[in-house]
Amino acid sequence: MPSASRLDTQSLALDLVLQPSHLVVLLPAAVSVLILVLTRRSARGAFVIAAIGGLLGLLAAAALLAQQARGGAVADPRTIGELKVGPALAVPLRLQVDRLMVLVAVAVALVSLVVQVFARWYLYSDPRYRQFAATVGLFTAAMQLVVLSGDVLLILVGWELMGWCSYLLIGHESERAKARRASYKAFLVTRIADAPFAIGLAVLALGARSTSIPQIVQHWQSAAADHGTALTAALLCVICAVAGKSAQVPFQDWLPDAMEGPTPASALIHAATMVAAGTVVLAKLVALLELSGTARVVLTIVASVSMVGAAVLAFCQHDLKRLLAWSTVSQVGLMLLGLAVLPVREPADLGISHLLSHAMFKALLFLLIGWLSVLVGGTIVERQSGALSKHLAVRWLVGIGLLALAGVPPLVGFVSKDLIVDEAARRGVDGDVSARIAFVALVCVVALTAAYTTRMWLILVHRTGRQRVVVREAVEDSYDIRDVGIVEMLAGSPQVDVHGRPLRRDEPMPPVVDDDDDGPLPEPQPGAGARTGLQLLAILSIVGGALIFSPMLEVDWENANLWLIGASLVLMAAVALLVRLMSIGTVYGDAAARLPLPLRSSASRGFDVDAGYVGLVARPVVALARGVARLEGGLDRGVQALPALVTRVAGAGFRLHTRRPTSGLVAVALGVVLVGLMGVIWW
Amino acid sequence: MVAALLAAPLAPIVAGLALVAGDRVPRAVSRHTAYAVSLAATLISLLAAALIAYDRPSLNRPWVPEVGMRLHLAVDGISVPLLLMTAAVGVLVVIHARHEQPGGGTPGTFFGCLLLVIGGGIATFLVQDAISFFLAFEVVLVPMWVLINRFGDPKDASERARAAATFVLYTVLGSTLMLVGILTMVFASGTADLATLARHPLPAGQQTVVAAILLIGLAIKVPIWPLHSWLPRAHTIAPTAGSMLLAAVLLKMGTYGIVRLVIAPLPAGVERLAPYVATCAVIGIVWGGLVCLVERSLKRLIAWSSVAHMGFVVLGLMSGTAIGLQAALFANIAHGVVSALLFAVVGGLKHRWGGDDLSVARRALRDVSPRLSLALVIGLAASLGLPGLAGFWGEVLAIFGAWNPGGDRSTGWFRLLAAVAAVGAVLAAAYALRVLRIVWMGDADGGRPLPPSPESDARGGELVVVTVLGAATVVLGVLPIILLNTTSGAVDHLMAVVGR
Amino acid sequence: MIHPVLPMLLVGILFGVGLYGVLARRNAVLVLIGVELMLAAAGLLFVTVGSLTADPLRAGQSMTVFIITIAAAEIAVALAVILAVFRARGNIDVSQRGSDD
Amino acid sequence: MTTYDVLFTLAGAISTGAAVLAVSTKHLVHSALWLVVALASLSGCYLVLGAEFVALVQLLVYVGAIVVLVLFALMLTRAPIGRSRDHDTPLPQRAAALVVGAATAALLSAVLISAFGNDAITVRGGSTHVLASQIFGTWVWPFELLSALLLIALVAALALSRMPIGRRDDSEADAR
Repeated sequence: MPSASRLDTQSLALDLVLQPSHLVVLLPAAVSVLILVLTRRSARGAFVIAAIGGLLGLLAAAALLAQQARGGAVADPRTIGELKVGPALAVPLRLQVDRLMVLVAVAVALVSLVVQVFARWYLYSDPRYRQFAATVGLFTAAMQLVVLSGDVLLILVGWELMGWCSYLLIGHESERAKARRASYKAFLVTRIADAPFAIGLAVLALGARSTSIPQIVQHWQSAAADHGTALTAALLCVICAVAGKSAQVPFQDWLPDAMEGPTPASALIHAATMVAAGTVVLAKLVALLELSGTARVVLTIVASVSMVGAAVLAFCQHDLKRLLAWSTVSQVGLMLLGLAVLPVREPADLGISHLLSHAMFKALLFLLIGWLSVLVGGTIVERQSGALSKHLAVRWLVGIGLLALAGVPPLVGFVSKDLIVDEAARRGVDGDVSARIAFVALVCVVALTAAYTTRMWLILVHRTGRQRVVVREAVEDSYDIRDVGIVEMLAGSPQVDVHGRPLRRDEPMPPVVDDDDDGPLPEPQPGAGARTGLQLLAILSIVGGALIFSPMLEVDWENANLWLIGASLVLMAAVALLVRLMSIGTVYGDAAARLPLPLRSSASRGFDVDAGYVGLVARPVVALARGVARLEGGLDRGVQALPALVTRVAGAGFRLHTRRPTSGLVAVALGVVLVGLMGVIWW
Repeated sequence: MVAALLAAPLAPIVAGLALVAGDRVPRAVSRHTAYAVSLAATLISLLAAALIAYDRPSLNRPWVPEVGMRLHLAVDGISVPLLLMTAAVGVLVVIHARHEQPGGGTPGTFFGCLLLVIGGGIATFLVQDAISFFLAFEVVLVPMWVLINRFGDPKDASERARAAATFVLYTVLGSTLMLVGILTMVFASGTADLATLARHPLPAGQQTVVAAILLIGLAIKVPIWPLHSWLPRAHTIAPTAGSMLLAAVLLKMGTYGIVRLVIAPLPAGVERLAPYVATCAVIGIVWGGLVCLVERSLKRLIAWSSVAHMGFVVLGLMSGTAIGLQAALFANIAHGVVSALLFAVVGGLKHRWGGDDLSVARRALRDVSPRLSLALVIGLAASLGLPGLAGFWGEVLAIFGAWNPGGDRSTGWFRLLAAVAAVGAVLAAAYALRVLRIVWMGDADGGRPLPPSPESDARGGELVVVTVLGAATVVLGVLPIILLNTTSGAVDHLMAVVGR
Repeated sequence: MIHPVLPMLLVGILFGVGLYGVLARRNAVLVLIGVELMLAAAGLLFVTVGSLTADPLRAGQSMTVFIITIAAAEIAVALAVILAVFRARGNIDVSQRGSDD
Repeated sequence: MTTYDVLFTLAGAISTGAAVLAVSTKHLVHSALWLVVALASLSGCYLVLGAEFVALVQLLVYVGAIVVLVLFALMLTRAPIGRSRDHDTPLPQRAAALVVGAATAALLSAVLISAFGNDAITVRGGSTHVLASQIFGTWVWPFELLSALLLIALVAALALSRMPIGRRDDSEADAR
């Protein structure tokens, strides 16, 4: 590897030892290491390192994008060198740079930078800001490693590292029991889903006698005919792990609980990186996915069910952050469908395009919710109601975010979602069953997404003629907040009005004149950097759609099905109108208030799937563990009793010998006879 | 540098004997002189080990011709990492022993016993002769017994005596079985040299019997599932330094014994017994994981976790492939470093809390002592197999190795074992996070994080030990090629010899 | 002409009965009777072999004579011992636990 | 079945029956008397086998001296005259003894019979004259030794009988 760094201006090819792809992965990791090592106490020092590192990471990603656009990027740069594990398996541990992954890398770097900057303002008074910044850095490095990895083991490394960082981020405020439980649950659920991942990757790698992804894809493409079942089994294992990490149906309940973490963390985890990692891995293996029909059907079913279920749950959530979390589950289901409905030999552009757009607007929404929660001191409907009517600065940003989420043209959300709907329709028409299921689910999701986005908008802009109860506790999002779950609030805790009188359930909360507002308090504003970041995200959410025209994404947008687009727009308008009608006359402009209370309380607990997890998995395993511990106790006592047993036997032997001479004589005579007999027999 | 070959094992052994003998002189050896002598001895042996690792000298001279025993000291790819780790852990243990000196005996005896165990370990990894291997193997027994019996947990003497007795009974049973195996092998093939033993093996039937005897003997040492109940009992009672040595040196001698005495000379025997031993190992993984879920004493929990980790090592050994063997050797070293780190941290916590019962409410370690808590997090993360730390590569490669077992082992059965091992790794995550949740995150409900209290944080000797071991865990995790490349040559040679 | 089965059978039976006598009796003298039977059986074996095979030295018969003489000496000493024991302990029960007299 | 067989069977049957009774009888003295019958019939067997001298010696020494001595011993140890149960070992032990005895008998006779085969052999008793010359020819040294043995036995028996065992009890009694 010639160390001389010659910059080939035409293709920007750098045959330096350190390629831009290395920098993209190493810079965020360097951020976390430097923060841990250099800054003892000062949050400022940590922020400086984090900001600079994030910026450089973004620049490196941009350089990589430029290189890729010019066609000069090194396709498979080396990392720590090849692992020698014997002849049966080659482990090159190389990265892999292709156009789709470079785009994802840029998106991740951008979102990570915005989150780092926002977190500085958001967690300004948090004594653990240093650990937060370091963990976000490590998180970004792990995601970049998964995105750019060309080796199955490197994917596994990035995959597990991301799970660990999400454990640390969710458990950031470990003083709160809910946060501790949420982080424990998040890591365990994803780790259980990851158990088959190692097996699936083992099957793929050992089949191809190498862990490098291009070689695996090439081997299994040629060997798919006779090893179909092995390929399907391996893909099902990978899909199980993807379902775990992307919170799809069987493993979806860890994501809403992960809202216990600080909002910038949720933004990073649920918008750009962790949940999207599943789509990235499947995009790398999309050539194999197309070969195995059963795997595609399973993926379609899992994605569709979780998409529709999550959308319904999103509509009924009482906490807006959880609404966004369930919306993420639904959107990731959409991405996975983007991969599942691909025709053979097509690259994974559809899924990745939706991933990019989702990263933009969902990060924007999460950060805005964080900002609003600081303004109004909470994210539940009661607090957030009418927040935008009071804080106009945030209004148009949230507007753009929600429109993009709903998929209103020309925003980026509409572009990527519509492409997937078109593809599903086209495949459905020419007879693909799974595409038909996908299309039906997509139609429902288009409607439901419009529903919950409109609902959220109406809550936020809700303005009532009378004054409103404004509880002004300007405090960080989660420390002193009495984050009262809906169940306690609605189901039974005594409702007390401001003057301490017990409130009867049916009579609405009496309006209290907001008279103690002595002049406008300076509304807490995120720093200039954070605001520019948000505005950048907003702009990208608007113009992002143009990306499909660029050569980086090969999407046939020309022959889009106009009729289909028109029909979906009409559907969305109708649903929005319906939600608007439902929200008239409700106290907080919440359309979901019309829904029956038991449905809403169980929806806030994710239809009690958590109790299912505990009942099905946690309790039996702990019971088995206690059984094994008792067994171990028995084994231990048995071992302790052994010496006593031996001494007892010895005592018995001694007594037998000295009891009475005559009996001894008989024994001796018998012995002699036996010896004689043996002598006779063997002689 | 043949002198280095002799210096590495003899320095600690001679110093250890001197210290133990020094106690009998009317005026017992003071703590400082004992520490100084033992630090010097371990540093010399570390230096000698480094020299040996560098230019790999060899010494081969007849010792007891009647038995065919030769003083044959040499190293190869497999024993160099173990040698370096033992010497390094030896230095760290001595530093830590100064920091946390348990009562119940004079410092001279304490340091002397530590040195003898270290010397025994180093000698075991240097020796290339079966019978002198057994001798070195046995040097470790008595000092370890003294460490457990005299310097153990001061609270209850009866438990100490019982734990020490169980330890000795188990180990002696194992050693006698091993001796029987070694002698049958040596007298059947006429030579005691490990290399030549490997080259012309015995007939298949005899191999299986001898392999069975040796495997049972060594299974007690490793420990493998049904013969493991001495380990938790010994670890709970042993002093911190004793536990670190027990985990980082004694357990490695068991697995090293399996590689040298069983896998190399008795390939056909191992191939026939592999499914049963692998099954016991995987049961050990799940069994250890489950017990850790409900274990209340922290130190016992860490002991159980090493039973689970050694299960992965044995699974790798029994898979009979190059991947499996490399995975086993890597996991072996990784477990040595990680469990030494964990025992240092947990020993420190037990020393500070005056007990290690997890059900007792304590302040969140995360805020109270940040440095110690970082070490605990690194240790537990490595034990749950987090990539980027030492534990990951061993486990993943073991599962890869077990997926396509070598020779005519039944592939279906080993694939089932690999799947169960993967589930076992999830159990590792469950109990590691249980400990983190109880100890690291504490059990406050709401309110602000607590201010750190520097006096209860790691300082001085303990900080040095914890930092070095933590750094080693991270380096092994990030750059596994350091270890895998050194062992790959010897492993390919071994597989060639075995696969013939 | 005699079938050797008969004497051999007699020898075996006598020896077995003698052994039973030794093992089944508690009185020392009766034990001695058992011993006498066993010695007699041995003598018979000697004579039988001596007379059924060419025995120029008459070894069989002279050996029997010697056995009888030794038996006499042995019984004398044995009975003397028994009487001494009887005088010391008052009974000659063989199956009593050997007290440490 | 030759005449020898018939005679030998007759004598053998008597001696076997007598031996069994000598061993199992409840009467102490009867046991000694049955021993006399057994040994006498045994000397008959010797006659059938052509060993007249041995038969006579057997009759004289064994029956005459030894059994008489045994009778004396029984009298001196005040053996009960009538049926007495206390000189037999408990049933399990007797059963065990029976088993051992039968096993020994079976083993011994099986070995001997297999050694000698079953075809009839001429009995070559031979005259006492030859026996006498042999005893005092080739066997003269054992013969002389035997006489010394008898003397020693005599002296030993005398010494034993005069040992102060009884008085030692009295001295013990005084000492207490």
